[in-house]
Amino acid sequence: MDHDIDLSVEFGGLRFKNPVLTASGTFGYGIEFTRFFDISELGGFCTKGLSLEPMAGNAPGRIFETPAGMLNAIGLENVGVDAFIRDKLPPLEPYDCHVVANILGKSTEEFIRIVEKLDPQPKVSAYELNISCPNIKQGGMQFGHDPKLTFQVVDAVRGATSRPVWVKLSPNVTDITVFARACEEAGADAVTLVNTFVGMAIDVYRRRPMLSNGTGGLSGPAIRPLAVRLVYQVAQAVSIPVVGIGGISCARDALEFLIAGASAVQVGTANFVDPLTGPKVVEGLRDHCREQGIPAVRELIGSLKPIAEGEFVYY
Amino acid sequence: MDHDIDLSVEFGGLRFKNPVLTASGTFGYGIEFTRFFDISELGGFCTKGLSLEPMAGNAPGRIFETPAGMLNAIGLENVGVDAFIRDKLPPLEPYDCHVVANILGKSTEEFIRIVEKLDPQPKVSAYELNISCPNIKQGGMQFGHDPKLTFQVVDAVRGATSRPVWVKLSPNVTDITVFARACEEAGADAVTLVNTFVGMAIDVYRRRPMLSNGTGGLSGPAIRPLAVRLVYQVAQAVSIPVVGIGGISCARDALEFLIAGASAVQVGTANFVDPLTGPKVVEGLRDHCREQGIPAVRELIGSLKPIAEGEFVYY
Amino acid sequence: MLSLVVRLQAPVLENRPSPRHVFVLTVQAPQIAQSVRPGQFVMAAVAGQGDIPSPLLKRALAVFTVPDREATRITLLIKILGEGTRRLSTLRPGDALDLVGPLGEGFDLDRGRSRINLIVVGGTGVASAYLLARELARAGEEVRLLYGGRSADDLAGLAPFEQLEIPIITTTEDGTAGRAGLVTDALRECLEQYPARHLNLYTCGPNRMMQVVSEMAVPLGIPCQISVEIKMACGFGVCLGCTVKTTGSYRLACTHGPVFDASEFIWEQSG
Amino acid sequence: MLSLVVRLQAPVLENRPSPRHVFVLTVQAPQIAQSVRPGQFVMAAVAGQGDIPSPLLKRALAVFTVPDREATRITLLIKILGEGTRRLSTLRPGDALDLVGPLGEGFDLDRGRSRINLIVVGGTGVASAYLLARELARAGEEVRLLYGGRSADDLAGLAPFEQLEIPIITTTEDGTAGRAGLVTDALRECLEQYPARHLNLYTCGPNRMMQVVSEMAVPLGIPCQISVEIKMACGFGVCLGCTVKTTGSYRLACTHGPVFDASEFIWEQSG
Ligand SMILES: Cc1cc2nc3c(=O)[nH]c(=O)nc-3n(C[C@H](O)[C@H](O)[C@H](O)COP(=O)(O)OP(=O)(O)OC[C@H]3O[C@@H](n4cnc5c(N)ncnc54)[C@H](O)[C@@H]3O)c2cc1C
Ligand SMILES: Cc1cc2nc3c(=O)[nH]c(=O)nc-3n(C[C@H](O)[C@H](O)[C@H](O)COP(=O)(O)OP(=O)(O)OC[C@H]3O[C@@H](n4cnc5c(N)ncnc54)[C@H](O)[C@@H]3O)c2cc1C
Ligand SMILES: Cc1cc2nc3c(=O)[nH]c(=O)nc-3n(C[C@H](O)[C@H](O)[C@H](O)COP(=O)(O)O)c2cc1C
Ligand SMILES: Cc1cc2nc3c(=O)[nH]c(=O)nc-3n(C[C@H](O)[C@H](O)[C@H](O)COP(=O)(O)O)c2cc1C
Ligand code: FES
Ligand code: FES
Repeated sequence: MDHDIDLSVEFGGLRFKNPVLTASGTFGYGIEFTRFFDISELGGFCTKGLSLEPMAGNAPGRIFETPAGMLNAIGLENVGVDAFIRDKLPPLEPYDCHVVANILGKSTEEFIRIVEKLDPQPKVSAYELNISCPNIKQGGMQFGHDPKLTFQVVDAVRGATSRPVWVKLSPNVTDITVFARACEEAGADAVTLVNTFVGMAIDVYRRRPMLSNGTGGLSGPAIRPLAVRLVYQVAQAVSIPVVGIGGISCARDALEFLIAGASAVQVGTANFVDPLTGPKVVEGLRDHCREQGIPAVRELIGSLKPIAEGEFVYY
Repeated sequence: MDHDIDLSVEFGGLRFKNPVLTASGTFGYGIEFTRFFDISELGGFCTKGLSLEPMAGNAPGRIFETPAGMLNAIGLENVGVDAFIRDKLPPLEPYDCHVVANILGKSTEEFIRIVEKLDPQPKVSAYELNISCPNIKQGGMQFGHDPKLTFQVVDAVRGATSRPVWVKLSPNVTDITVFARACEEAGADAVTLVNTFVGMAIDVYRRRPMLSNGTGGLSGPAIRPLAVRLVYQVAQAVSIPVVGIGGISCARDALEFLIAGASAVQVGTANFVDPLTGPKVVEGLRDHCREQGIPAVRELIGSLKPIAEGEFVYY
Repeated sequence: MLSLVVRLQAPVLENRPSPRHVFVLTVQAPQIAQSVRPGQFVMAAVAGQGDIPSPLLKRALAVFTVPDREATRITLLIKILGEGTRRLSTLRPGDALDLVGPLGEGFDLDRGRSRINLIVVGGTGVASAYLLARELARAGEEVRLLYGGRSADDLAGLAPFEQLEIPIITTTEDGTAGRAGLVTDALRECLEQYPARHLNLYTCGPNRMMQVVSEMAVPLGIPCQISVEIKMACGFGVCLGCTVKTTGSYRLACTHGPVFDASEFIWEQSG
Repeated sequence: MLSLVVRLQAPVLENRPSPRHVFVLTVQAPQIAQSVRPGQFVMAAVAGQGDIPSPLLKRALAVFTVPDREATRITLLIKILGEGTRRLSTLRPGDALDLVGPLGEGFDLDRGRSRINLIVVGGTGVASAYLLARELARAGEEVRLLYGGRSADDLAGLAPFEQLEIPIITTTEDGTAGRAGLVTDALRECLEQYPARHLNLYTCGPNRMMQVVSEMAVPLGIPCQISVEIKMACGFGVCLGCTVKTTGSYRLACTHGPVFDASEFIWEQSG
């Protein structure tokens, strides 16, 4: 492999060997993927959302496939932060990629206690606060749909750790920039978006929801155009870095997010479709840069040229 | 064809021979589809959005395909209400299906003037107020993203006509029920949802938006789970009828909306994919009712049984 | 330790149609053929669809047989139910299958040592039963297949079992093949014939059938393993989508299962 | 009056590959074969994909030839560019194509009566040129094909033109076939050779080529028709997505075009 192209990106105090991470809830605790590839090839990955206590998640009927996407209502099943530290973190030691702990609390205090537990762990590089999970009653969108609560929780976590704090935003709002600005003001190092869009599927024979939770979160290629637009909008509105997520399946998709203003991207649902998507995106970015004569991928970030008055293009 | 199954639905003062309409902007002025099938087979159709004056629409680069969907930024190109009355309405005379005039004004006054022009036309059955187009600067989401303005414009149109007034809602809001309730209070006969979701696609080589307008509206199967959920939510929140729209490609899709609470559905993007989708959905609904022993399709409307505490299903 | 799982493109060698929308695919997949254990499955999709396959997610399918002595091939017995299986049915020699596998825990064969092993099968459950029957037969255990369907056409995939020279009882509801009746009727007879402590049950098929089998076996204290079918997104334990309810806790069908102990499994609750 | 347009499933009779990711599909489609006019197109997708094809939208393709005397078949000459054309390339005899057509206005042949008709072609634009050349030749008009590519391999679809016995000038940038150079160089020579009032131009191919051709023809007052390629969702005038800019107004490429008068067409503006 020839490494002439500089794929590295730096933001929020961290350097990533490439801008490709994998998304929370789609990459397990990382180790599961080591049988498919060396996860050191990734810029990093986000853990499954970690709570203070283990969570059992929702009853069966948790996923349903939709056109170019899927609904999920996992309900944040996770081993809890203690078991994560004890069982999941040590095996990651040999791998040279950033581990971003995606964390979720039912209250600001819980967020802080989780951070306090993780702070002594050197293998954790950053926190991603999940204030946007559509599938639980408490602690999810409750924070993410109220800019004041968003500010409060981010501000409190910011005060509790010197590690980079990322905040994962919900797309299910009229104006996402309000929330991005609240994060910026509260001192977040980055915002990551998007989490899933609330959706629903119905069993037309039984006339019941397909998901036991009633509704679920839509992810996958179907949402990509919506996510690209939100990333663009947020990148215009704030000056902290943005991490782009939503329906990325290949390098071309990742490029859309980078050009729209994302400093890095996360691959989610595509990890289920093809567990090698992460490294495939990395290689595809390298190929693109090489073909287009772009020496460093970071030059692409936010490079979108808006269409000026009177301009138009035939496709 | 055997017509044992009663497909008719009645709401907002109108009777439809079946609950399948076609959506504004995807069915031209109706007549274009008569070469594919007898449009009298439909419950009705919605015209392309009509404005007081003809509109040229946006510059080229108006559409872009996305996974299981498409972005459009047509910018409401239309012949204007006068040319509609003069050229488009007369050829529809022989067809026995409801013509719903989708209308759009830059101001409340414009909405009213359009209605005044259409009111003497017997071939028009109802108005669908488009207060949710994401692709124009004025008169689109400006009304649809402010509940007060929504109320004002609906209230004014309500006062100006005795015909059924439907209001087409934007899904790009945190809480769509607020807008549905505003319509209900203002005396709307029905709400129709959803219009398109704002999205974006980027040419990764030229680093420019694919659409000359920058952003566009996402439609097609990709958005169906989002639309089903919004329809369910609105049907729970208001007592006026709901017309369900978003990604319907077959009878199974239409059934999701009916069961979620829609009194009728509209087929949009699928008309491009297969111009015979409308009649195919009608036949599919008939088949479903027959197979399931449902004598009248209206029995399905709003028949979703939520999952009770402790219940779950394996799929 | 993580179990061995590979991701590969398997060339399609044959696609043999059966009645009732069933077909049997033979593909080249030595890594899977050589390591698969009874009850394990693969996640499969039509290969070469670009970055966004349609449907998006792979489909879970049991490894039906390993037909060649060298163990370079596997077969999959598949019923067309929706778009995913329909697309798989269009595969022809020269095409390829994207595979991830072998996956899941498979059956625990130790339970049935020196017992009469009854394998109760319906529908495409037959696909999970063959390697099990073969392994038990090879180990010299006593094993019988009870295989039921609505009519003769439903009894796909019988041929390889016949070569194992094990007793096979087939039942059809319309009497077009084997005994007339339900497979659970045949099972009831067996349960009456032998003392419970001599029996060990395996069952794969529709949930309703497995539930009836479980409800017959569990009260008698007969060990019974069921192999469940449930929607899966990943197949290897990371999406947490394939949860089932067992006494005590949720479990993942893809990593803890798809085989569960009938006495622990909680069937669906729906009003 | 609405023009005749049909929606049909056309059985695939042949899929003949050419170099450079080009292939020629022959399908059974008598309704289209019998009514198609030069410059018209169809919207096409792989048939049998269920309710949600992938990609979702059909692709616009010129009708290349009507190869049989009875006019029951059409051929399509297609270059693989993205997912839509790639999926079409997998079609084999026995498969079917979902078609809507014939669509669009096509060329105005009256313009070139008793003139020398030059058809300037590049890339898959050749697919729009054959029926045009044939009709002009049959009407006894003088017609010449100027066909350019980067190298010999790019000159797909030449064979049927050769049977028309019209003068053909081919150009390749690398000189591997015909004259070395650009097709617009060959055109320049023609323009120098004949008085403008004796000429009539048609051009189909990449936008950049057609723009150069237009800029050569229009100032000389030579009538020039261009056939544009632009993304289309419906193909029959209802999505309003395929707008192009012409002097005076926007026009739909699918119903007013895909053929436009070069003197009216406004090329893209981009900084
Ligand atoms: C471990 C395991 C092993 C398996 N082994 C085999 C095997 O060996 N052979 C085999 O054939 N199968 C096997 N299965 C089952 C197989 O995975 C499924 O049949 C397959 O995933 C179906 O995919 P599909 O796309 O064809 O159908 P889907 O589209 O997923 O649909 C399946 C069914 O659901 C219905 N459905 C879809 N949407 C709705 C809706 N909105 N309302 C009501 N109904 C709806 C469809 O009509 C259809 O009947 C196995 C499953 C598991 C978990
Ligand atoms: C009237 C008409 C007639 C035509 N006749 C013919 C014909 O006879 N033969 C023929 O071969 N073609 C013809 N075409 C063109 C043909 O329709 C297109 O080539 C086809 O639609 C491409 O579809 P696709 O899915 O293969 O490629 P698409 O996926 O639509 O992509 C096309 C190109 O765009 C690029 N692209 C896609 N997304 C992006 C992005 N985000 N950023 C940058 N680039 C991107 C792709 O890489 C690819 O190069 C015709 C078009 C029209 C309008
Ligand atoms: C099965 C599943 C589980 C998820 N769990 C989490 C989670 O625990 N925490 C979180 O912040 N996001 C979670 N997500 C959201 C993803 O991280 C990501 O934001 C979203 O899926 C959009 O990206 P995609 O379209 O690439 O999947 C989950 C998504 C899926 C599909
Ligand atoms: C090309 C196009 C043009 C549209 N024009 C209009 C319009 O003029 N007025 C309107 O209310 N909705 C318009 N819509 C929205 C549709 O009526 C419909 O609400 C939306 O596409 C979602 O349905 P679908 O997923 O079935 O397409 C348009 C949609 C498309 C794709
Ligand atoms: S299918 Fe993903 S965890 Fe089991
Ligand atoms: S492609 Fe739809 S109007 Fe031309």
